[in-house]
Order: sequence, then C-alpha cells, then structure tokens
Amino acid sequence: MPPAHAVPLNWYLILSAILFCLGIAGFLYRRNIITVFMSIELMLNAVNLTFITFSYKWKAVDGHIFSFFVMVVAAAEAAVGLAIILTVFKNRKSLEIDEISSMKY
Amino acid sequence: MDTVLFLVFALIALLCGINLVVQTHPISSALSLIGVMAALAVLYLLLGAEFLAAAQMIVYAGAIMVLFIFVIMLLNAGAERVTKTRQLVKLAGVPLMAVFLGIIAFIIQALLPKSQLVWFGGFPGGGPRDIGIPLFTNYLLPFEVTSVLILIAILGAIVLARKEID
Amino acid sequence: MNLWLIPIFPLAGFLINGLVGRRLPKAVINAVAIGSVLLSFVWVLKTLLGAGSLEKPIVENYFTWIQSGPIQIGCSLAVDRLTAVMLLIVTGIGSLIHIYAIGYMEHEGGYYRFFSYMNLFMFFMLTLVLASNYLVMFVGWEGVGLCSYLLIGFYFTENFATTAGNKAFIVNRIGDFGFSLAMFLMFRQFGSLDFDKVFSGAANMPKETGYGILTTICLLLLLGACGKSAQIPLYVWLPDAMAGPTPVSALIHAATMVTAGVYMTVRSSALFLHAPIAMNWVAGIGLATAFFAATIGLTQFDIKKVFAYSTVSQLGYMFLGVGVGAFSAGIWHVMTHAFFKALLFLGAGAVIHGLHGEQDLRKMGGLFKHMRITAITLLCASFAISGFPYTSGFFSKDAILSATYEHSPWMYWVGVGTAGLTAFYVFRAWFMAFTGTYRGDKHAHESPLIMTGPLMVLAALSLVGGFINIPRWLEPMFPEAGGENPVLVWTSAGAGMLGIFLAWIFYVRAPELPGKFATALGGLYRLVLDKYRIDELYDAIIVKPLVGGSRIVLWRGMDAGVIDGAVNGVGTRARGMGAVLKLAQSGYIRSYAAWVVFGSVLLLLAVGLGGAR
Amino acid sequence: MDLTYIIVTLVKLAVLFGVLMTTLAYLQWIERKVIAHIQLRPGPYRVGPHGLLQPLADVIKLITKEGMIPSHVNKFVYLLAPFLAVTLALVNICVMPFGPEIKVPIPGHPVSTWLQMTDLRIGVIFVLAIGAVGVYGVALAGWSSNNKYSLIGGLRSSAQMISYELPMALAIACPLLLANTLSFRELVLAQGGYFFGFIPRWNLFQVFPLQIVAFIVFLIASFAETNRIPFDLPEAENELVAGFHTEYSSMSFASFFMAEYCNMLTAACVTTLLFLGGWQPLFPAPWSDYVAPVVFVLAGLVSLWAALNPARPKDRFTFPVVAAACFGLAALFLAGEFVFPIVNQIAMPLFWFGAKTFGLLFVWIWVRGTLPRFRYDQLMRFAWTFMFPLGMVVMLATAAVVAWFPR
Repeated sequence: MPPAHAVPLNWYLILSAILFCLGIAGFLYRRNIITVFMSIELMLNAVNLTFITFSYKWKAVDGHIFSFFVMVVAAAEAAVGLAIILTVFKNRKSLEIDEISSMKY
Repeated sequence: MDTVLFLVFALIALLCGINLVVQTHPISSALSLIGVMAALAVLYLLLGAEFLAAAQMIVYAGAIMVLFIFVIMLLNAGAERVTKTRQLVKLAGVPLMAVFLGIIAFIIQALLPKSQLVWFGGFPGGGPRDIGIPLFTNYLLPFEVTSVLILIAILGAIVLARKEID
Repeated sequence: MNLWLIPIFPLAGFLINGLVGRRLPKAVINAVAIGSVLLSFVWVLKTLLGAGSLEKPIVENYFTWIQSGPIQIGCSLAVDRLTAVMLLIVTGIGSLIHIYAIGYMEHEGGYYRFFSYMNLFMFFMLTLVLASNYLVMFVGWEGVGLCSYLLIGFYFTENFATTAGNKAFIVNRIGDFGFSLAMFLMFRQFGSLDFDKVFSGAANMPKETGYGILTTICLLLLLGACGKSAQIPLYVWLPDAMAGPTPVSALIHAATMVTAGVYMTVRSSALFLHAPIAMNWVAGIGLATAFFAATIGLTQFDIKKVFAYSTVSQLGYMFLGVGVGAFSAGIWHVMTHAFFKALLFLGAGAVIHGLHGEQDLRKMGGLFKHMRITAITLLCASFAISGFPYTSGFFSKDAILSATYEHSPWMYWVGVGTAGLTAFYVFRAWFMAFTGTYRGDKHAHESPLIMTGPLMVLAALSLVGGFINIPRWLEPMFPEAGGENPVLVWTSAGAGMLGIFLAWIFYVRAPELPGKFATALGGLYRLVLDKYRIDELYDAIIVKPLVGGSRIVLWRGMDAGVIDGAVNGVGTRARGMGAVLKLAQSGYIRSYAAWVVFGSVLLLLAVGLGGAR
Repeated sequence: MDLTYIIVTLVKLAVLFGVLMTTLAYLQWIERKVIAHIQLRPGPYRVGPHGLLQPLADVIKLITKEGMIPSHVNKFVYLLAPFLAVTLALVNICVMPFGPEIKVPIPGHPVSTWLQMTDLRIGVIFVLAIGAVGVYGVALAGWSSNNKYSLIGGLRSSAQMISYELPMALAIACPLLLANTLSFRELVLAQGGYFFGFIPRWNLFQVFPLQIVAFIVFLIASFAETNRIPFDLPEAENELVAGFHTEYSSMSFASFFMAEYCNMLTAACVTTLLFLGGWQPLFPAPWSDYVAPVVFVLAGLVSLWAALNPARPKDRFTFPVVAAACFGLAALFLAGEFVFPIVNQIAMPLFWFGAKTFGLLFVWIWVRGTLPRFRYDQLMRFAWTFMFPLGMVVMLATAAVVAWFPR
C-alpha cells in the first residue's frame, strides 16, 4: 500500500533521461579526453538508474543484475581507457580531444 | 518523506551533473561526478537496491573515480584551453539534445501510467542474497564471461601503460 | 534400462582405435574392436532378458535434440520385438564377422583403420535399429552409408575401389534424397517424426486408393529403401561394392546394412498398410529385382560377384514378402539370409584368402581336399539359400512365397523360378570351386581356426536357424500370414532341388554343356554377362547429360557469369561509395558523437512515437 | 516512526557521539603514553595527573589557532578534503553494534533497543564502501594543497588504499562465508556459544587455522588502510614533510588527525566484530561475569601500590582517586544489577567489546612503536605478490570448507 508521500515512477526516469543528456552534452562540448570519458560514465550511471527503476516497476531483480554487469564492464573499460589516455598523453603531450584526429581516411 | 529525499538527492545529482559539464577543470568535473554517483546511490536505496547502492559506492566512487583522479593527478591535467569546436557540433549539439530529451520525456509520459508510485520499502528484493542467487544460477555464464573480460582488461591496461611502449 | 549403452560401446571402440590405433599393437586393437562389439552383444542379451515380453515398445528419451517452434524432436531410442530381432542379428553376426576379420585382415595394411570403421559402422547400424523416430533413424541411415563408403574404398590406392566407393555413395544419396523428402512430408502431415505419433496418425487415416499423401510418402520411403537395399533401379552399386574387404561384404553388404531398407519398410508398415498401391510397387520391384539379379548371377565368374547378385536377388525376395504383406516373413528372411549369406561371403573370403586373393571361379576347382571345413560350411550355406527342406532358407523363403501366392499366383510362379535359378547359380559356384580339378596356379591352403570357427557357427545357424519362428515372435506386431500350404511349399523346394540337380549336371557331370549353351544363346548370353549393360545405360542417359549440363550451364553461365559478376560488381560499387563516404570520417570524435546522437534521435522518433500511439 | 523511536535514537546518538569524541581525544593520549613508555619516557605529564588533561589542552589549542589557507591552493577542494575525511570516518561508527538488545524498564513504557545506531542488511559492504570513498580525503588534500610533497603523498595514499582494499575484502569474505550474512548484528550473534564448552565460537577459532590467517591478513591490510606505520608513507614525516597534510593547520589539521584515529577505531571495531565475536564474552556464562570485577580490582590494587610508594609527591593524592574509581567500577559490575537491574545488561557487553577493541588499538600503537617504515615499492610488491594471493587462497579454502561441510 503506497504511503501518501510516494514518488511517481516517472520522475526517476525523467531524472535519468536528463542525466543522460547531460552526459551527451559533456561528450559534445568538453575538449579534455578525461572529461569526455567521465561524461560517458555519467551516461552509464543514468542508464543504471533506469534499469533499477524498471526493476522496481516489475518487482524483478534482473534490472539490478544488468546494472551490476554495467558497473563491472565500466570498471574494465575505465582501466583500459585510462591506460590508453596515459599512452596518448605520453606520445602527444596533450589531452585535447580534437588534436587526436589522425585516425581518418 | 520519500518525496523530500528524492527531490533533495535528485537536485544534488542534477546540479553535480551540470557542474560536470560546465566546469573546465577535470578535477572539478570528477568531484561533481562523484557527487552524482553518491546521490544516485541514495536514490538506489530509495528504490530498494541497497546492494547496488553499496556496489555503486565501492566500484564507481571508490575504484573507478579514484582511478580517474589518480590519472588526473598523474598527468597534472590543467584546465582546458579554449580552442574552436567543430562547427557541426557547435550548431547541432544543443537542439539535438533538446529534441532527444523532449522525445524521451514524451515517451515516458505517454507510455507509463502516472499512477505507478515508488516508496521506500516498496520492493524488498534488493538484498545481497536476492541478487546473488540469480547471479550465480540464471546469469552464471554472463558472470563468468564478465570475469574473463575483466582479466583481459587488466592485461590490456598493463600492456598499454608499460614504459617501453612508444 | 540404458539402451544407449548398446551403441556406445562400438563408438568408444571407434574412438580409441581411430584416434590412437596407429600406435597400438595389433593385440590391443583386436581386444578393443572385438571387445566393444561383444560387450554390446552381451548388453543386448541382458536388455532383452530383462525386458520381459516386449508387447509394447520400451522408449527411452534422452534429450530434446531439435526444438524450434512446433518442431520438437527428441534424441530417443526404443526397443520392441522387431528391434530385438534386428539387434540380435546385427550384434551377433557382427561379433562373428569381427572375429573372422582378425584372421582375414591379418596381413593387410591399415589394420586399425579397418577395425575403427567396422566399429563405427556397428555404432550407426545399432542407432538405426534402435531409433524411435525417423530423424535418429536417418542419422544411423546416413552413418552406415558413410561407413560402407569408407570400407568399400578401403584399398583407396586402387582406382576401382575408390570409384566403387563413390558409386555406392552417390547412388545412396539418391535414395536418401527420397527418404528425407518423405520425412518432410511426414512432418507436414503428422506434425512429428516420432514413430508412435506418425503411425497413430496414419492409422487414423483411411486406406488410400489413389496416389494420396500416404502413398507419396511410402513411395519416397521405398526410393530410400531401394537405394540402401540395392533394388531396381538403384541396385548397381552393390556388385561393385565387393571391391571392399570380404568381411565388409559379409557384414555390411550382405547381413546388415543392405537389410536396413527392408527393416525401414517393415517398421513403416503402418504407413504402407494404408497405401496398397505403394505395397504393390514394393512387391513388383522386389520380384523384378529378385528375378533379374538371379539371371545375372547365372553368368558371373567372380565368386564374390555371384554372391553379390544373389544378395540383390534375396533382398528382392524380402521386398516381395513385405510387398505382399508378409512383414514377419520378410524379417524372417532377413535373419536367415543374414546367416547363410554372411556364411557364403565369409566362406568365399576363406577361399580367396586360401588362394592368396584369387577370386575367379575359372581359376579354382578341386579345392575340396585342400580346404574341407570351408567347403562343407559353404555347402551348408548353399543348401540353406536354395531352400533345401528344413534348412533355414526353406522356412523363410516358403513363408514369403506362400504369402505371395495368396496375393497373386503369377508372382508366386516367378518367385519359384527365381528360387530354381538361385539354387542353380549358387551350386554352380560351389561345384566350380570345390569339385573337379584345380585350374589355378597358386598354392591353396585351409584358413586358420579364427576364420573357420565363425564359419562353423554360421553353418550350424544356417542349417537349424529356420526353427527360430520369427513370425510367431512378431505375432503381436504383424498378424501372421495364412497357414502353410504344403503343395506350394514342396513346389518351391522342388524347384530348388531341380536347380541343384541341373547345376550338378552342368558342372560336374558334363562340364562342356555350359559353353554350348553360351554359344547357342549368343547375344543374350553376352548381354547377361555384361549385366544387361545397365551401368552403360545409366551413364548414357543420366550421368553424361548431367555432367555436361552442369559444366555449361552451372559453371560457365551461373558461376562465372552471374555469381562472380555479382560479387565483383558489389566490390567495385562498394569501393566507389567508400570513396564518397570516407569524407564523413573526419577523425573528430565529437562529430562522430554528434552523428550518433542524431541517429538515436531519429530512431526514438520512429520507434518511440510509433509505440506511444 | 513513533516518538519513542525518535527519542531513543537521539539519545543513543548523543551518547555515542560523546563517547566517540572522548575516545578519540584520549586515544591520542594513550598512544603518546604507550609510545613514551615503549621508549622509556614518561610522556605527557604536566597537564593534569599523568597528563590526563593533555587532550583537552590540545583541542583548545587547535581550535583557537588561526586557520590559514595558502594562497596558491584550490580553495574549495582544499576545504572540502578534511571535511570529507572526518565525516566519512565518523559515519562508519553508526553501523557498529556494541551490545545486544536491552530492555529499559521505564515505568509504564518499557523500551527495548539494540546498543547500535542502526543495522543494515549490508553493514559490512557499507563499511567497505565508506572506506573506499575515504581515499578521497587524503587524495584530494594532497592534490589541492598544490605542493609536490603533498601531491606525492596523495598519490601514494590513493594507490596504497586501492591496493590494500583487495586483500582486505578477501579476508573479510571469510567470516562472511562462515556466518552467511552481511549484517554485523547477525555476524556477532552467529559467533555466540562455545566449542567443547570453553573455546568461544568466534570466527577467529573457526575452521582452524584458516581464520587466523585471514585475521592476520585483515589486520595488516587495515594497518595499510589507516595509513599507520609501517604503511604511513602518505604522511612520512622525514621524506614528505608530513605528506598530504603539510599545508593544513588548526581545525582542518585536527580533523585529519581525528579522521586517522577514528579510522583506527573503526578498523579495531570491525576486527572485533568480524573475528573476535563482538560483545560475546571470552568465558562461559558464570565465569564471564567475574572477569570485569577482577580486572578492575587488580587495577585498583596496582594504583594503590603506586600511591604507597610514589614517584612524585602529588601521586599520593592522584592514585588513591584512581584506585577508588577502579574499586567503584568493580563494585558496579558485581553488585550493580541489584541496585539498578539494567546495569549488567549494558555494562557487561560493553566491557567485553571495549576490552577487545582497546586490545587491538594497543596492538596498533605497539606496532607503531616497534616497526620501521616500508619502502614504497616494497609496500606495493608486498600487497600484490604476497597479501593478495594469500587472501585469495584463504578465501577459496574457506569457501571450499563451507561448501563441503555446510553448517
């Protein structure tokens, strides 16, 4: 029985949507690779929130497990990504994302 | 009570998120990201995902973000210099995201019943036991595969970050 | 009761011998090969003794093999009275022949290869027999085909062996094609391939007068059976299959595999009974094959060829029996035929072995004093096959013939004639080999005990094996055909004895007669001698057009023109487009990201708004 | 959420906070004393008898000092860091159970509550999480004070804490596997009872000797987590001039100090709860009640002896006071429940818990007084090539035992 002060489910989803868009914004407008990377993490977090909200909606634990996997994979991705960033910085002495544009035709 | 908690922490998450985007210094962005994560952890608790809240703190805030900060310190990354962004991005970005957000909001409003409510304790199934059992029965294969993935990631990171690369 | 163990033993043997056999000493190889087959024989006995009266089939379902939509096919084995008979024949004769093979293959190369193939064959044959739905059966069906191919081409350095193997394989493909079409039709009709479902479904359908679905299925099955059991028009591969080692001819091409067609037809009796026309087809093909092959058998000089054609003709008998509705008689003949034909081949093998590979009857003669056991055992077999009273062949053949008489008398008379011919050519071979004076040049010697032992066992079986009353055993499945009519019985037996007598006249009493006849008949004789030139016929009307057609149309036109053209064309177009599209790859990550966002917005518009409405 | 609940919670909070602060303050005094005696010095002696009032003096000094912020620092982070450190350190105490459920017979309105702020289903993970976040205090302090020594200190501490979290988590997993729960309360309850009536069923003594190894691994790891000697490289005075808190002064410095001691306290409490059976007494029921009085009586006798042959004249007055206090406590433990029934309910568990915790804290200080400092590469190699595999082995072995002999 929901108490009087319960929150509509949609708010959570809207919140995660906004966070996701903030992540996109960070990705599009920041120039520092690390910041861009962090924006990706932000998007992942937003998605996790959605997962968990829906697993609340369906009263099923699978959403939790998905977001658990998301976290784990995010950890792996962070390790590799930061290693790449380190290497890039070693070779180019720069973290500006637009200066690393040599991978093209 | 729930409403208050939700509003407070949602607000924190939002402000930190915005701060992440507007700050030019990576450390500030990192801190605000940590803020977002902490706030989200509380929201997870409200949604009954206590284990994930803890995991969020340990894995994201405690490990991943520490790595980020570590790297930022290591590279001693300063604030961004202002360079010209790509025209396309500059023009397309904001309207695109506005549309994106609008559509998502519309879909959520249209598809989901507004009657659906969330309150603390409404879903008790978020404890470690409730997650562990399906994780090691139904989701065993994904679990193992993920562990292999992590192993590979570790190796990759070590190989990439070796001195004698370059 | 662990039916799966029965086929598993030979499979294990195959794996051991096939994988590491090259390094194993012969003793171990023998132990593994024989041991595995004997084990499964023992397990069969244990199973059957433990099974009680198999009124109802005992089905064991192991796992769901194919599960897709409505298709639900389990990997399941079953044993009932029919299967029991086949199991005993396969494992029993199989063990004997394996033992015999030790002696026969002693000096051959590729020893381990031979035995691993044999074990593999046993595995597939048992799978075929034990299967409880058509797909599993088809697995065994294909498997035995493969093994027969491998074993016919055992001496793969010889050209004729490889060609014979290919021939067998290709001809069998034609039959399998029929079989698989039949399965598709069955699935479409009954929605399942399990025997019980299919048969109950068929039982609920009315007898078909015209060419309905059931008849079509049955005719396609018959095509498959013809391929496997060497019936007209697909019999041509079996005589050439004698290129393989003799134990193979005995096991695969006489006793077991070639009877798979008969077994399958009997197994599908529920279908055939509702398709009288198909039954008539079966009977007709069987009769024609029986007679036709017998006539060819008259003129062959290669001892194995003679027996090969007699195999074809005996198979014809079985089909005749099945066709006229005497299923149990057919199976009975399968069993007795397994006894005496295996014996004939093994005996022939012993003779060939004793003559260091000589197969031509004209180079034999007077071998009786050199190899007594072989001669006597072969004599028993010959009596059995020619239906001499109270030998095994007598009972089964007469069961078939009397059933045929009730079906239609003229068929009966043709059958009787064929019986006479059979007796004639078999004894012709025996007399040419063992009586008179030795015409060959090689030194002849008797085979070792390990070879003669199985011969003696089989001899005993082919003499008294007829008293195993298969029709009564199969009573619950197939109502027995009408009572024995002594007149008919003795007529056919008499025909047999007449044949024996003529053979004695021609080849012992007056050896010059055959030549006279040959010259007298002239063209006809030469035609028969060349097996009616069927192979040449097929070559002219089927093979050549096919090859030529495919060379011109498929290769030049289709392959080179259309397909290659398409592929290359796609390649060039792609390169052209790439030249344009590559401009979008600016290397600026954030513009990529912008594009991604753009795309996802479009997707959301499409999906989300669509879903929201 | 009725009124009693709120009141009880507030009361507990107040008491806990008071006790905690005092403990932290006096922990430092104890440390200085112990180190001093290890080094054959009297230690703080001037303020109050045997320097008992020294902590108070320090607090006053630190508060009244001028907090100065260097000009070249990132102010926000610089101020955030110590706050973060101390807050996170204090939060942990909330989930520690100090005793069993007690019933307060308030006339007409009996209340029953646990000697614990709150019990989480995931208490242990919670502590781990907070510990994981705790890195930030040090790391950010090191980075924000914009000083190469501090930066190195911060880097070191973050790397070190991440590295030692793994063996720590692995060691923690063992008792969890045995007790099959993540809540401290159930953990302690699972450790009640005795093997053959006299060996306590603490995790330390379970599946001998696996848990002892796990205990040692955990202890070492928590030394590293609390940045204490021999793992105190982040604040190594003689190489990094006090590392991450070089630039800090007055209250912000004090809060780092407090955070460090609070972390020690937390680590000791967690060790007690995980391995030493929380408030479960060391002896079976009747004997355990007499331990506390005996201890205090002995303490009283010792201080009486000290009063009878004093080192300095004023000892004649101070030590009898101490002795009297000890005897009073002993009397309380012996006869308290006749006077006021709740006493034993509360006092006994607290006595045992406190005894174990302070024993462990003594080990901490003792080690500091004894061992030299690691070199950084040694530290890392030790973590990854010795501690981690050892912890892994222990955990797997425990898991195997639990799987094969389910209790």
